[in-house]
Amino acid sequence: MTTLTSATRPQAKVRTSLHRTEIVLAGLSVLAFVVLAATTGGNLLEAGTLQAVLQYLAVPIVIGLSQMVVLAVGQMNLSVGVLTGLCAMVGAGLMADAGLSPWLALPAALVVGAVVGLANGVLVVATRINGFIVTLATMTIVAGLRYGIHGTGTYQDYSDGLVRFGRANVLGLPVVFLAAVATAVATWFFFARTVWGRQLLASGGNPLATRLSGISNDRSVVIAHTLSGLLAGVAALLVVALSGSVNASIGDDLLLPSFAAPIIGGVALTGGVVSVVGTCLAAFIVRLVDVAQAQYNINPRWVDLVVGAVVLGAVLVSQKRGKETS
Amino acid sequence: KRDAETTSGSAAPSGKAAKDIKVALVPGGPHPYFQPWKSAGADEGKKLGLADVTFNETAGWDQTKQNDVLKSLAAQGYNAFGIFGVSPDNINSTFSDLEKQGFQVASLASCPAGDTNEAAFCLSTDVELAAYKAAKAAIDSMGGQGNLVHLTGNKVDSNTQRRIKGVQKAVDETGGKVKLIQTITDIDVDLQSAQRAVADLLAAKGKDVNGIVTTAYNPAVAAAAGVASAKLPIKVVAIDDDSSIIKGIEDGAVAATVTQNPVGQATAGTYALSKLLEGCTMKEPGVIIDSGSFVVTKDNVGAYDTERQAKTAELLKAFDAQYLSCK
Amino acid sequence: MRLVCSNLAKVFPGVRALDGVNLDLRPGTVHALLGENGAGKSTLIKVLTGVHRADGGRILLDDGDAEPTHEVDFSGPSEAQAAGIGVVHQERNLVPAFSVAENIALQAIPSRFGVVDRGAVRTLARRCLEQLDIDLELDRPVAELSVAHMQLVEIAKALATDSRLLLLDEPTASLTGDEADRLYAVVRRLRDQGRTVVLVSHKLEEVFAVADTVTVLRDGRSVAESVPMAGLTRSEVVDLMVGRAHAELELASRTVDRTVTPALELQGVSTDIGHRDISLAVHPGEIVGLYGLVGAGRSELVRALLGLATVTGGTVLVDGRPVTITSVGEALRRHRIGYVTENRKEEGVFLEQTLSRNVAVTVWDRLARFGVVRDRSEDSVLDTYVERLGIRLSGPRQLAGQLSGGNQQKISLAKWLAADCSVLVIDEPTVGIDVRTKAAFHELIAELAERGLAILLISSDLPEMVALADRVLVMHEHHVVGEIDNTHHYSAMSSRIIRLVHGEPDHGEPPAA
Amino acid sequence: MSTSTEQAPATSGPAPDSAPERAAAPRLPWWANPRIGLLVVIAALVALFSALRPAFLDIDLTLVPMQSDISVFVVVGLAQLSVLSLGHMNLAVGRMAAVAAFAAGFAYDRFGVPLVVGLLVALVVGAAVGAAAGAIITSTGVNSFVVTLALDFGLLGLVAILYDRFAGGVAFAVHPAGMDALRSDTFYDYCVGPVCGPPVPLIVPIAVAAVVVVGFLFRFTRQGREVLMTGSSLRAARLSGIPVTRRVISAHALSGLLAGLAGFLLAINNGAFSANIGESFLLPSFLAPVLGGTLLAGGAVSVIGTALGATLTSVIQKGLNLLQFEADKLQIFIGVVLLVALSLDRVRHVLAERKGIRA
Ligand SMILES: Nc1ncnc2c1ncn2[C@@H]1O[C@H](COP(=O)(O)OP(=O)(O)OP(=O)(O)O)[C@@H](O)[C@H]1O
Ligand SMILES: Nc1ncnc2c1ncn2[C@@H]1O[C@H](COP(=O)(O)OP(=O)(O)OP(=O)(O)O)[C@@H](O)[C@H]1O
Ligand SMILES: [Mg+2]
Ligand SMILES: [Mg+2]
Repeated sequence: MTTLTSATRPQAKVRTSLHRTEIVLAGLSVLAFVVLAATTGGNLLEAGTLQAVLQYLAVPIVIGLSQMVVLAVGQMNLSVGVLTGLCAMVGAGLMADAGLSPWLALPAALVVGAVVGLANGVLVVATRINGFIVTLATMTIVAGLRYGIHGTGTYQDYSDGLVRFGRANVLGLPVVFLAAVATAVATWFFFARTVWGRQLLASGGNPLATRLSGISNDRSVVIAHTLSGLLAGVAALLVVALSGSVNASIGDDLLLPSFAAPIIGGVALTGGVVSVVGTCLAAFIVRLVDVAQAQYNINPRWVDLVVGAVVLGAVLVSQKRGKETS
Repeated sequence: KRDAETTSGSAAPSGKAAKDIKVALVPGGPHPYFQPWKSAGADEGKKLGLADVTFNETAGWDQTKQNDVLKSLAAQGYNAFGIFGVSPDNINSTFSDLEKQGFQVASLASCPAGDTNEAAFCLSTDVELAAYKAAKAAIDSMGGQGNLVHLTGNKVDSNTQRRIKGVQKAVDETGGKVKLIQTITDIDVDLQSAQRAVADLLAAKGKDVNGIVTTAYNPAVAAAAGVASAKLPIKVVAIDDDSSIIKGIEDGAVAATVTQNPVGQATAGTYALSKLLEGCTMKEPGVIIDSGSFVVTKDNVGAYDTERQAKTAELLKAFDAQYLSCK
Repeated sequence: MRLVCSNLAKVFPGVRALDGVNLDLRPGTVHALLGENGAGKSTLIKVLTGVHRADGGRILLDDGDAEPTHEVDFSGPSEAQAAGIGVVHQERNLVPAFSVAENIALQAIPSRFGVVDRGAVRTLARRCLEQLDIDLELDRPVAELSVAHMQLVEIAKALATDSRLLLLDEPTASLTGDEADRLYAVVRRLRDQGRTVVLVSHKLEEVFAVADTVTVLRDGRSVAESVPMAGLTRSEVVDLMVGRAHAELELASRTVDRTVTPALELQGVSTDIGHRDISLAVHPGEIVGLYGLVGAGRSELVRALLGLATVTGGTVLVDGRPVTITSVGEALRRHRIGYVTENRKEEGVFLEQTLSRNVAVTVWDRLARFGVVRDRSEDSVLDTYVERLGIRLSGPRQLAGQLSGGNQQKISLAKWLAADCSVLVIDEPTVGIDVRTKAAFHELIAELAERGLAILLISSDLPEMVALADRVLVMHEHHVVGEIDNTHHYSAMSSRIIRLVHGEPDHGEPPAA
Repeated sequence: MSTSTEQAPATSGPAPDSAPERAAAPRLPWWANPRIGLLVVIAALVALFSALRPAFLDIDLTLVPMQSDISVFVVVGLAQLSVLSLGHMNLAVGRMAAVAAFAAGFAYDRFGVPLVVGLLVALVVGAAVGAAAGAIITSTGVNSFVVTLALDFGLLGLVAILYDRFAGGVAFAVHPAGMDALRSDTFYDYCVGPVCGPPVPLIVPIAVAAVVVVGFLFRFTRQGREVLMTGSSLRAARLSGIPVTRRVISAHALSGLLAGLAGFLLAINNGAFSANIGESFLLPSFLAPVLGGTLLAGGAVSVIGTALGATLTSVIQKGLNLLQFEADKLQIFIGVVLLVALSLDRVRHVLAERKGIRA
């Protein structure tokens, strides 16, 4: 087998480039964190500060994963943000208005997320309309529903126990953060080890080949959207548990971050490649920018500039070898 | 060029009867602040025997959409508008468009940016004054010295800039005893980002901050909750009287709040608009009228509403006596 | 398993791709499916595997050798798979980011409770690759493999489901002779185990070597149905495919004046890809062949020449003047050099664009009047080449992706003929092209040279090389290892070239071929 | 293969010596044209809304302002379409509009230039920002989605800082001569003798001109075609001698230019050059071209479809406004009507496919 075994020359290094992104991001995170910690005189390392950093990292991680799941099959979900808001309002409303216990209200919120996700997926598959557009339409609908639950009002004091739990720490780490990490691990396992996860990635990577292998791309799309909705529901639970007060504005600011995390993390918009680690690290870096703003008292408008630069810079560094445009 | 007068159904006092008057109250978008407008406007309309007073909050914080909503309402036969302009910088054009077509317009709860007001009158909280009062209240509760932080909304909004000015004025008056260490803008978009900003602020500077004054809704809710859960001795002054904030005042989480007078705006606004349609004119078109702002602390939390009702009655009287000229 | 189809029909917009096909596949045979480009072979295979649904006719299946009675109508590939039909399609169908092992196992991923059993995946993959007698890293993403390796992975994948009927659509198009031989050994073994193998190929030598029976398609109809191969000669088969007596091509011999300035010359060129000290010259009217094994660096040399990789040393001369070319556009417009790519699907044609635009893309600046390009003028460019190259299409607005593979190749060539270049680099022009079109292509290339074009021909098809080239340069591992004047004596030429290809020195012409 | 070859002699194959038979290109039935489908949906909605609310046909209060809105959103849609043609996206359309509007406002404020000059300034600045985006995309090879997302963040900050610095707030208080006429006049206001023009706002011709120019560009020019080819396969385009880098940059520049035009028109419509111009452009910019049949994948565009798509969204918005739904119901209905409109288009498409015609 002479010609063949010698015939190994590097070409498009799919995996290594993803690994490189992850390594660059990890390096960047550590660097940024160390610089931030040093320049703030160690303030960043104090329990309270670290806790605030990690608590509000939880939702960006989960919402990034929620977007990543649909990116895996080459779709987009514009409704993740408002869906998080809807689920949060449903959960809080069931506790505050209907007097349900968190044990019932929270699963109900998750179900709402999954059902809306399922609807997205079914619509995409049934109508063959581009997912971007379908979720654009459902985003409007979900935004309406979200607002319809409690108008402009704010739910508060729905469950002391839940909020205490949401703000608790285990081994110095916030519970909500641990929950987000657990979600990330589960997502990783799904993609790396389960048949459905692999089939999703296959559908995203080469739909035609996947179809010819007897795998239904339609099913992959439906599963991906459902999971995305479910993860938006998980993000909503974290919001409800952590913040202690929710209103219909929840989720308005989540759409762009939901894309920023996976894309900086090295996930291809074309589908077929995911990186849970990259997504989490990217969310962390974006979070550090927020923290830096608070620490250094930066004009938030400059922060926008910085986030823009960070997004571009991170992607640039990790894609040093010019790949194809588009 | 065609004569403008011929098309526009003349803004001149046509002397409409109450039953021909349909008033639309149009806020910039859904926000708890505006909720009292709905019932207050409807009540006043009933009292005056108007054909209809509607409340339409579908603008969604987008000036183009608000213009669209206004024109749709006009097409439906509404002939007087109380408007909270989404964009104070553009809203004068909207006002003059409507007036050109023969409608009566009042600017409610916010005045156009700049020095001119194309609406018949502007009935609003003097936001600079309200922010000043709020900062004053914060400074008082801090004991007249220490570090103050100001949390507010969209920086690209002239009202926010007025608020920043008001807070600065109160701080300047202390002659350096109070320092304004940070003004955080753009955190009124949604509750989560307000909460995150408050958490970051407290983490970064919690120990150096003595007081927080908020002049936007979501930051107020977030600050009250954030400070309470961080158990820091920071005095929070909130804005408006959403039930969550009043509760905060009652249990001490919030030092004070500055409430505004949406009821008065809707009531007096509807009243004056109907008068204008009935044939009255403004003595001084474009006049700016303060609808009042009220500092609420634990001491007067039960009583502030009576004060506010008095202000509303006073506004109604002032329109008759001072601002309107009726035959 | 026996499969019988009768009167199958399949209609695409504007085309009757299948129009009454009968087929009888018996267990334990290798069945060749032949036909010209666009005859409907791939379409038939897609209908048999549930990718397309037939518009008419019946497919009957049965276990064993008996007359089948069980009618099937596959609504998707998975149903065909479940019925024991495995397939390697003409176009590559792998998931680029997945490993070799996973691609092979993709159709039925071994799992426990929904969790992938990675050990079983690897075992399965290893077993399939062993059947092909190749050794690939199981964990390597297929995107990193060469085209030939991808093809082999695809064949291994078709073996993974233990199909009783295996359909291979041009499996050897991008394999070397050696690899192809190994594949056919497997095919024979499968046949001996009692399975059925259907083979589509334009390489008739291979077909004659391995197939037992043959079905020939012409214009979507079966003109020979499951005929034993033994009774047929090569020219009879070709006559069947073409529909008339087919004369073997004899190219007129040409003489080239090598004293004039070369149209294209490389002097000691090195590239950042690894080429060192490459010198060659192509004169007007000359066809210079560049031969080598897959991966010898021929295509990459040309790409560096056109500015797609960097020339790090030496000189490139066009018409005797040293030049630096930075893009294909520059090569085309300033130096009149054209490049017909080897990879038609990704680089040669625009699959989602109309045929007119595909052909006119190189000449828009010439077609434009006052900046305006009219559809009519594009159509007339297309028309010229439809006639000259015999492209089968349903109309100028047809999308290129709807053409058969061979016709796509013609479109890709037509584009560069339209550009009216003086130097043409043609890379693997006849991969996947049927005999007659291939002959037409050869005729055409010779004619172009006759008209004074300088042609650099890259081909891995040795007979083609010997038939066309005036001189053959042999590349091996990014070096030119030898240059041979073509004597057009196939056996002598081929033995000299093969020696060079394998890195042995050339001892000149062997005594008396 | 056309059916006519059935009777053809055996030599009808693709031999170089005999021209192959060519079937006439399949004729589309009128309803298979996606543009017609959109028109039908629009007509149906207009009929429905006018039946429910006669005010829908009120010229001064409904039809005239609606035309102005549509004009802006058609141009916004075209701005997105310019890069969709490449299979790219421009997430910074809104912010490019804001920067361009700032530049125009600045020119009016500082230099007192005439109305037209301000428009030109807006176009130039928009095109420059767009070209910069294109240049970053081509030189780094980073996905357009990411680049324009980052650019959006960056410009968001920049616009606020610029207004802060140069307008001393959030808007320019400028009113160049002719701005009010452009904003509120219709051709009906201009009469020659007893004959007055139609009730069409003065800015409509600007949008129509944009449609015509962009349509012409993609339909008839070499540059436009090359952009489409690049969109359909970058590698094939490069290997066919198309200067892909230049084409990518120019498509993005065109997108920026149109975004600038849209920003200018919106500023005129709203009556002020302010920082919030373009904030709500992003979603409509996708909606109009995609409703009109432009692919997100690149390689094909429909300019007329974009105009119809923008019209459809405006009609829906206007009609639902007139029906006076509450905020939450309004949003729900907009979403549902959109989905229904899109699905109807799909049904049409499927029917056409079943008839064996590619629509
Ligand atoms: N998806 C499709 N849409 C429209 N037409 C198609 C499609 N697929 C194939 N055709 C047409 O059907 C006919 C048969 O094509 P097919 O691919 O089966 O040919 P083939 O015999 O495999 O040719 P080749 O040897 O070139 O691969 C051709 O005319 C082709 O243009
Ligand atoms: N030894 C090898 N094993 C596997 N792939 C290789 C090897 N050498 C080169 N390749 C890859 O295979 C592709 C073809 O290589 P190249 O174009 O240099 O060869 P070529 O001589 O033109 O061969 P071809 O006959 O495929 O045109 C290139 O993309 C190259 O990266
Ligand atoms: Mg084929
Ligand atoms: Mg090659």
